[in-house]
Order: sequence, then C-alpha cells, then structure tokens
Amino acid sequence: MATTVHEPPQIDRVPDKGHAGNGGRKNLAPSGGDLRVTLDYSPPPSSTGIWVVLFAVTMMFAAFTSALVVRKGSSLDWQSFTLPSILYLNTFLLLLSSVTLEVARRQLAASIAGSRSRAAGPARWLYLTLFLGLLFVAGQYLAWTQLEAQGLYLATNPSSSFFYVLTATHALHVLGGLGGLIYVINKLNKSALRRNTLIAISRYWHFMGALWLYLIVLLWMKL
Amino acid sequence: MHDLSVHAAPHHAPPTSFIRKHIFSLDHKVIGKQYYGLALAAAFIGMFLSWLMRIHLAWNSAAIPGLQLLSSTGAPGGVMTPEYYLQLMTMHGTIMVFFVLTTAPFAAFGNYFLPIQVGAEDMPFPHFNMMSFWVTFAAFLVLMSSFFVGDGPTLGGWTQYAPLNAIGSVGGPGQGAGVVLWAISIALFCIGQLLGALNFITTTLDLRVKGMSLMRLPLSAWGWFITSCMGLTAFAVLMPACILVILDHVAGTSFFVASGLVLNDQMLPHSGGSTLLWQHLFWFFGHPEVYIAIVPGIGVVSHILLANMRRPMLSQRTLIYSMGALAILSYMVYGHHMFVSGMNPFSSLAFSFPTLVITIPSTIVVLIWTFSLYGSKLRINSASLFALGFISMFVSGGVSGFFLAQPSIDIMLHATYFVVGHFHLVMGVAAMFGIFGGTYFWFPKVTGRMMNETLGKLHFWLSFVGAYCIFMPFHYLGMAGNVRRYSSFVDDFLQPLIPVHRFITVAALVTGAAQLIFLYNLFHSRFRGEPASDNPWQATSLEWSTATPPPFDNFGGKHPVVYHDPFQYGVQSSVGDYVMQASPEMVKTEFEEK
Amino acid sequence: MAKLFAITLVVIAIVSAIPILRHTWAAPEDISTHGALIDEQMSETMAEAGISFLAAQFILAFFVWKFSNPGPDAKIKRFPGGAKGLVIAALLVVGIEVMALGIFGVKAWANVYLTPPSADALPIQVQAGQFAFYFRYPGPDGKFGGLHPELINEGTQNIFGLDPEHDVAARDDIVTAELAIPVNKEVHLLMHSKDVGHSFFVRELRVQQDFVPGLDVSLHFTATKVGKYEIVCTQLCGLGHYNMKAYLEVMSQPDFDNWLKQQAGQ
Amino acid sequence: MRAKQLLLTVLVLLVCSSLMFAGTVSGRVTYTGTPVKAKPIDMSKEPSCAKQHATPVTTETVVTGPNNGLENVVVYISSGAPDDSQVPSQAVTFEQKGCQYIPHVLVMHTNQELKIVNDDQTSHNIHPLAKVNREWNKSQPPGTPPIVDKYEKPEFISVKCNVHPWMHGEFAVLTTNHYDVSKGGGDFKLPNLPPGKYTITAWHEDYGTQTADVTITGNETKEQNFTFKAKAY
Repeated sequence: MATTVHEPPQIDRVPDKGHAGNGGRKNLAPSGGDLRVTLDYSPPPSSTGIWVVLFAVTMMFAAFTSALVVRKGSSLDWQSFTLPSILYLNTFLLLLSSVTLEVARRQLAASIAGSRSRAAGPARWLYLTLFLGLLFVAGQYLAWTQLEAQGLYLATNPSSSFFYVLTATHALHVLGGLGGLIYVINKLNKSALRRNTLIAISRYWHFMGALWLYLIVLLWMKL
Repeated sequence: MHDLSVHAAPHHAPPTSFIRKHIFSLDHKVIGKQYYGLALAAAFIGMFLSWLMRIHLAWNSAAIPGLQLLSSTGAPGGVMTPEYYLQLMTMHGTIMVFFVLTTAPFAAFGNYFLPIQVGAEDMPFPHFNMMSFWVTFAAFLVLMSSFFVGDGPTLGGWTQYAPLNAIGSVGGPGQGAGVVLWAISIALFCIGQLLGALNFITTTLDLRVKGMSLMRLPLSAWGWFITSCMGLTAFAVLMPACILVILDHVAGTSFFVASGLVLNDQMLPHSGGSTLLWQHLFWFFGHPEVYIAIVPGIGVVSHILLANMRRPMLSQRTLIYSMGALAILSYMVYGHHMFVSGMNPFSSLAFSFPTLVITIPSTIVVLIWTFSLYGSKLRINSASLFALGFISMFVSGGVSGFFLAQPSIDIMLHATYFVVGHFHLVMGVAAMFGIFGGTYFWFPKVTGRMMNETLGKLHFWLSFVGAYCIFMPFHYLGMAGNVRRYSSFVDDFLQPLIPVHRFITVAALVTGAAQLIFLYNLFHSRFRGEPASDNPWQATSLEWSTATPPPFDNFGGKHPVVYHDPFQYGVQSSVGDYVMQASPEMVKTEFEEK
Repeated sequence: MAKLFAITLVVIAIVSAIPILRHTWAAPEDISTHGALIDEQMSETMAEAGISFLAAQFILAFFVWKFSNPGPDAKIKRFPGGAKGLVIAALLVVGIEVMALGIFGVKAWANVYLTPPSADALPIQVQAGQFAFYFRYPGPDGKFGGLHPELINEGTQNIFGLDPEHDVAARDDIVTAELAIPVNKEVHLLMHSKDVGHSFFVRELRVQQDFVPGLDVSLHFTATKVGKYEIVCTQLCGLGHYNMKAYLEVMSQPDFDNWLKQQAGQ
Repeated sequence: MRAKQLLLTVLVLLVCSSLMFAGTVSGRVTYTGTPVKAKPIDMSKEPSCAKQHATPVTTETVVTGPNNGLENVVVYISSGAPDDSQVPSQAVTFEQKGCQYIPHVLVMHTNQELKIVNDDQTSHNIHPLAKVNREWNKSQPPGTPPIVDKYEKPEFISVKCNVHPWMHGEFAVLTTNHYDVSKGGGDFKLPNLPPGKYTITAWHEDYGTQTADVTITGNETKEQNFTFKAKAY
C-alpha cells in the first residue's frame, strides 16, 4: 500500500487551516485588559460543523418520519409487506464498518501519541471500512431488486413509496460518507490528515449506522 | 496549534485568475456581493411582476401593451388571463420570499460582514460557501425557466397547497412541469441555505478572535447567527416535502393526493394521500421563514441605530434574548396558518396561545429600540431613516398579528387582504427597509465610496409614505372581506372596493418607480461617489477597524484582539464619543453590561 | 429632517386610524347566532391593537423629534428605570392583554367549532369543485344517495356522481347551485371536495371553513335574517378561483318548503 | 373509325353522367326507450350569462325532437368518399355565448382552421380534452382576439370550460367533407355523393356509434335511418 512509504504520518503537524482565529467559545481577554479571563481554546470548525450537519440530517429524517406516520394514518390504502431479509445482513455490515473505523481512529490516535508509528495499520482498517460501506450500498440495491421482483415499486403503495424514499435518502448519505472516507485515506497517504477531519468523518459514519438502526426499526414497525 | 493567535497562516491563498476572483470565488466578501446582486435582480423582477398584477386588478379588462410578447397564451392581446395572473402572483411570492427576503438580509450581508465582525479571515468552509451561492443561483434559474417551459409557471401560490400541487396538469396551466420546476428550485434553494447555515454557525462559534465573547458580538452578527440556526431547521424540513411532491408528479406516488378526486369528469388514479400533511410540513418551514426574513433585519437595524444614536441600547442582552425567543417560538406557532384548514379545532387553540405570546418578545424589541432613543444624540441620515422606518413598519405590521393570532377572528380575516397587508408590512416592507438601511450603512465599507445622501433621503421618503399608502388600505379591504388571490373582483360585494384597489395600484407604481432612484444611486455612487474613510460613521465594530474596502484576508494577515463591547458609544475616548472594539484604550463607561 | 419624520409618522398614524374609527370599510352586519361573540372579540382586539399602534408610533415620533441632532454640549441620558422597567411592563401589560384576548377568544371559537350540531339540524351537503359550489338536499326520504366519483359528469349535470339507476336513495336527492336555507333553523353543512382544496366563506354568517379533499368536514350555523348573500371560495383552487361563488338564500320556512318542492319538480 | 367515335361519345356520356348523377343519402336518427330528462342549468354563479336566458338553459347531451327524433348526432361517410383529402379553406367557428357553446357539436375536417370566439362579458376557459391530438387549456378574457387552432388527427373531443363547469361541447374532427349533424326531428342529409359503395357512421356523444353500408348508383336519394337505444339514467 502506498501509505507504507510515508512514515511516520504527519498528523497535525500542518497548521489547522479551516480555522483562523482562536477566540472560540470561551475567550481569553488580553493580559492588562480588566476583562473576564477565560480559556484560550477554540474547537476546530470541523468538529462543530459536523454536529450542524448531523442536526440537519436528523431534521430531514424527522420530517420523513412524521410524513410516514401522518400518511399511514390518513387513509386505509396502506398495505404492509415484510422487509427483504438482506436488510438485516446490511445492518450487520454497516455496524461492523463502524467498528473497523473506530479501530482505525484509535490506532491513529495512538500513533499521534507516538506509541505507534506505522500508518499502514490504520490505512488497512480504513480500506476495510470503505469496503464494508460499499457492500452495504450494494446490499441495499439488492434489497430494492428483491422488492421489485415481488412487484413492489415506488408507486405501488404508500408503504413501498416510503421504503424506497427512506432507504434511498439514507443510501445517498452513506455514499457521502464513503466520499469522506476516500478523502481521509487520500490525506493519510499524503501524510496530511488532520485529526479533526478524521474525527468529523467518523462521527458522521457512526451517525449513519445509528440512523440506519433507527430506520430499520421504523420500517419494521410501520411497514 | 495554539500559537496562531498573532499571525495566522492564510486561510486560502488569494486567487489570481479573473474567474476565481469574481465568479467562482471562495472569498466570503465576493460571495456576499454575488448574493446581493442576485437579490437585487430578483427584487426588481418580483416588483415588475407585482406591477403587472396591480394594473390587472385595478383595470381588469385593460390591455397592457407588449404583455402578449411575454406570453401569447397568458395575455392574448395584452389582456391578462386569470391563470396568468395567478402564475405571476406565485412567481412574485416565491421570488420575493426565497430569493430576496432570505438571500439579501441573511446570505448577502451575513456572508460579507459576519466573518469580519467576528474577526475571522473567512468562513471555515469556503468551498461550501461558494457552492451555497451557486446552488442558490441555479435554483433561481430553474424557477425562472418555468416561464418558458410548457404552459408556464405554476399557479398554486407560493404556499403550493396540496393536492393542487401534486395532481399534475389536470389541475390547470403550469400545474405539471411548472410545479416540478418550482419544487426542484426550492429543494436546490434549501441545499444552498443549509450549506450557508453550516458556515454561519461554525464561523460564529469557532472563528471569533481573542476577546470576542459571544456577548461581545454585534447585534447584526447575533441576528445572522440566530437566523442561520432557524434556517438549519426550517430548510431541512422543506426539502423532504419538495422531494415528496416531485415524486407525486414524476413517479406516480400518492403522498398528497387523496383518493377519488375527479377533474374534467376523470377520476385521478391516486389513492389516499394526505392533504394536510403538506400544510404541516410547509408551515413548519413557512412560519420560521418569516422570522428568517425579519430577524437579520432586527439585528442590522439595531447595529445601524447604535452607530447613529451615539449611545448603547438600554439593554444589549435583552435584545439578543428577544431575538432568540422569537426564533424558538416561531417553531411552536406554525399551526396558526391552518385555523380553518379542517385541522382539529382544539389544536387551533393550542397554536393560538404561543402565537399571542410572540407579541411579548416583539414588543420588548420595539420598546428597547424606542426608549433607547430617549436621551440619545440621534443622527439623521439615509441609513438611520430606514432604520427608524423599520421600527414603524415592524409595529404597524405587528399589531395586525393580534387579530390573526386568534382563531375566532381568523374566521373573518383568513385568506383576505388583511393577511396580505400584515405580512407585506412586517416581513416584506420591514425586511426591505432593513436591507436598504444596511446598504446605505455598509456601502462605504464595501465599495470605498459614500452613497448620495440626497437621493438616499428622497428614496426613503417615497418608499416610506408609499409603502403605507399601499399596505394600510390592504387591511381595510381585508376587514371588508376582500378575498386574496383573486385575479378579478366579480363578486357583488367586491365591486365597491375596486376604487381602493385603483388607489393602491397608483401608489404601488409610484413607490416601485422610487426604487429606480435607489438603483441609480447604487451604481452611480459605486463609480462616482465621493471616497469614504475607513470609519465614516465613527462606529465601533470590527468591520470599521479594517481597511476600506477590506483586504482579501479582512485584516491584512493579523487577527485583531477585542477589548470592548460593540455598543461603547457615548464615552470619552481619544477618538471621540466612542471606543472601537479592537482599540486597547481603556475608557470608563456607565454602560458596561456584566 | 427629523422633525419632518416625526410629523409624517404622526400624520400617517392618524390617517390610518380614521377609516377604522369611521367604519368606512367595515364587515357587513352579522346574520348568525354565533357571530356576535366574534364581532365583540374583533372590536376588543381592534381597540387594543389600535391603542398599541398609535402609542408606539407617537412615542417613536416624539423621541425622534426631541433627541435628534442635539447641540455639541448635549449629554446622553438614560431612560429612567432602564430596560428592566420596560421588560416588566411588556411582560405584564402585553402579556395580560394578549392572554385575556386569547381566553375570551376561546369562547367565540368554541361556539362555532366545539359544539355539536343539534339533532334536528337540517342536513345539507355542499360539494366544492373547480370552480363552483353545488348543494344537495336529501329529499323526501331524508337519505342522501351514495357518491360514485367515477360517475361524475358535469355535461349531464351529474355533479355529485349519483347513481339513481341502482341507488334508490339517490333518486329523490335534490341538487342545486344555490344554497337555500330556512331562517332561524340550524343547518348542518356536510362539506365535501370533488377535486382540490376549496373554502366556504360567507361574511354575513361569520363562517369560513376549508374543504379538505379526502376528508369530509362538517359545519353548523343558524341564520337569523332573511336575504340573499354571497358564498365565495377563499382557498386558491386554480385558474377560476376568483369566479368560484354561489348565492345563499335565507328564506322563511314556508318559502323554503315551496322552493324545495319546485326544485324537486325539475 | 366510326367505332372509335362511338366509343369516345360513350365515354364522354359516362363521365358526364357520373358528374351530374350525384346521389344523396338522407334519413332520420331516432331513439327507442325513454331518454334521460334534460336537466336545467343554474347559472346564478355567472349573472352576466344568467340574465341572457329568459328560461333556464338545459343540458344538451341528449337533445330530442318530435316523434323520437334525436339531435346532435354526427352522420358522416367513414369510408368510400373520393374527395376526402381536400381540406376546406374556410374556418369553422365555435362560439361562447351566454355561457353556452354554439354549436354544441362542431364538425371539422382535419387541419381545417378552427376559430373560438368569446361573446360574453366574462372570462371563459376552453379545454378540449383531446386524447389523440394535443390537449391544451386556454383562457379567453372578454374582448380578446379569437383563439385559432387546428387538429391533425381525426378524433371526437369533448370540450369543457374550466371556469363554468356546466359548459360542455363536442368537437368531431373527421377526414371527410361529407357529414351532417342531425337537427329538427333528427333529420340529416348527405348530398353530392358520386356512385359508389359507402360506409356511413352515426355518432352520438352519449349513445355511441352505428354504421351502415350504402351503395349509390347514379342520380338517386337513398334513405338510411339510425336508431339508438336511449339510456334512462
């Protein structure tokens, strides 16, 4: 793997660009000023930003959920169907990918601390995560083909409509996460990976897993 | 990573090519100007549409010369057809609400000045920031394209109520392709604003320079920050709704179309969709959207007033908390748009009370402004005139909320011109005055030249009196039961009201023409205006302590350090009756808010 | 300039108030049993809103007049009591004001929406469609025929999609384009939309209610004054929205009975 | 030589005869059973129209005449006519008067110019519900120029006004110039038919179509009647 030639990975050696000031939530008044003295620390924007993103995604799926509940209650044309069993396998894959990503993050943290120096390990785990993520999306696609084989299309019934809408929207967000992973791997190979970037991406990725758990429970209950 | 305080590594290198400089620029200042330009163009298009509508309402059978060139079927022989009226109305509403009232006060001014006011070099995610504008621009193009596709834009009104928005072309001209384009445009717009909100929030929370505690943010920055939090929630809900509408059109799903609907004696294939679902989703966005339009105005106006009152607000914090309260309440009241929609009558009452409660923070804001004027040394200039006009309009538009907040009275006033007058005053004219005020106030900083004061004042007087002449009568019409969204007034009880409509139309034409003065002033001063100093208003906030116009990285490679609250006017300092946030000079003041 | 602003503001405020005080464009006289409360609520709100409006504009005008372009030696003063006083005032005065309005309003609202129609109320079905209202009376048998949307044919005036061929209850149903009701008798309006959202608004009756496709809403009221009034649509329903209207005829009981007979004859 | 002349004269005579001996098909369209009663239309929604009608207008879907005559039936040559290809140059006019369509059934040739005029003081909306041809939906405010259009393909199109639900008419777009719409007692007449075998079709908007074969030899008038079964509801 390309990463082995760069070692040790230069994590956080490059200044945290995306981040101009250092005022932050709590501010240090300049010495001599007779003003409130506080911490001189500012969280890097990426770690705040990711929570903003996750909040937006949450709101979006909250809207879809309420739509589903209202729509189901609004009339009697709702036909339930059993979820394709492959979804449960997909769930497992996605959760597994969260674990592998966490391993990668730990190892990188360790190598920053200096206890480990080789980036090959983390990189491998990241590739594995990427692979599992791709498997998940492929699995979702299989699930859709299975439903279509049963004659359940987007417009067949509100239940199938919501199934496709929710799973597709989630899959799109997962693809976004995969893009993020590729970006991280790329940076790691260039030894220019910032800790915050990795933290942000992994938060996002874990959230995708949690979101999917929520979705599958919702679908299993409502469809 | 802690030793960047004095000299930060440049956020991103200054661009060299024309395209990177002026078109696909990452610089928040350029993006802010681009947003302003978009809003300006959109505003004049929207105003032109309103002219056509007003003329048609006042002289119903009159042929508007040349209109048939715009749309031969929409206006055969220049006479506007009912559907064309509704199509223009829908586009007027959509353009104004989304592409003017959301982009100008929030995205345009916010993009330009929020990073400077917190002392940052730029937004943290400049690429997202650039995308935010270009996605919004694409959204605008998509919306405009619906004028030229199929049988024109949608006629469903900017609220696009279901099921009219989902049954397709059987619903009338523009209800096929027109609605799809509308929904795509709005979905894109949501993406753009979500990207913007991401940058605004992170900028405010993470990029403040040393000494700039949250409570030391200028009120304008607070306005933008609170607005971005609202936008994050609202647009994330509107986008799914638009996606569902698009699916109802192109994929044949039935999210919003109930079963057994018959148009042209043909039964629609859809089954059991929920009509009220759209209204709930839409208004959950729609009501906060009103505050997204007005809260930046509140912030900007406070900012302008401070510099022109030469004294602090009675209480900076109360203003901040009130804006926050407005933001939170705006999510608890959306149901007051649905009092007579067949929603459970008990929930109507449940929505009525928080709506009435909104009066309290709004009143507090007005009281703080008004009574801060007491004992001030008020300067009168175009900016402060528009700020004062904002207060007046905000009050006039606000009191009519008393009526509409009550379901029982809403029975009489719902969907009448009373509502139109209400939201045009409070969200249209007031927000517009905020934009104008901000323009006259910040123009020197952006361009390095002053705007022409005489023309500015003329613009104010015509707009101020004109706006009252247009929108006060709307309330009277509404109380007489004049229904809105009528392309002509054929009902017997509406005939006697037509003279009032003629008066309004004349007023609208004059007031609209007055905006051309502003346009002229804007462009003339841009090139011919007299040069401006770095701080022409003797103001305190950070944007005035940097060069004019600000350098690419806002503060020339340095990070300012903030020593003072933004409202330190009316003090004795070496420069005069104010002390700038970034000046280390220690001054004694009785207005230190602990 | 500041003084001009103050004067303009005062003039605008007063001129705006005149038409309201003189009821130049007031709502028409109420002809319903429930409307009185609404009107009362309306006038109370108007009083409170009007006072707040005038007060706010006048104070603003006064301060602008008094405190603009002062001499160089002018010192800035602080409003006695400062922000605290204002906030408390706002909380107490405005808070109590709006709460009072809200609570009184509940009664007016409950009158219309939270009370069931009386048992002997006259049932009439109203169907809204692009772009006309049609009304259906159950006829002598007192039963409404079933609705069959697939049979709707406006060319043959089968507006409701009745099936008299197989449905006996439908044969004597009376379908009209105007709403005739007996005076001083409660009417129970069953609201049904044929296509999209519409609304039923009669100013004199103090009644406005949306038609919700797929959801049958009902409404009940009693008219107290004989006469002819306009029913208009207030929910944007398409290109003919402006022209979607019908007439409400409030008749004495005997007139109503004759009218019904005559309609049945056709 | 003589034979040749003789042959020539015979030919000339034959041609002449086929020209002057043009046949006619005429007859009545009637119904059996009891048709649905024409319902009165309440135009109170549109006062400007309502006051143009002393007695209320009735529905025009089934219009009957004396002794079971059925009106508004389109009778036309559906095959056999030689001169179908030529499109008449003059336009047909569809009039909106008193919130009614005049005529109720308008017959036109494919690609023949169609003029739609609004004589009323109110804004009308013309919405021909075409399936084969292109469907369109245009409004026509009072005092605006006539809408001009034409249809490429043969089709029976029902026409609605989206502003006045009761307004209902029919376009019959044909590929022949030999047609008539039954009126009065249900009479129709198809003149100027050169000798030949023809299929005649009668179409009614509610009762459907019937066809009959007719052979014209020389100068004669063939009688051909059609009888539709009325629906009670």
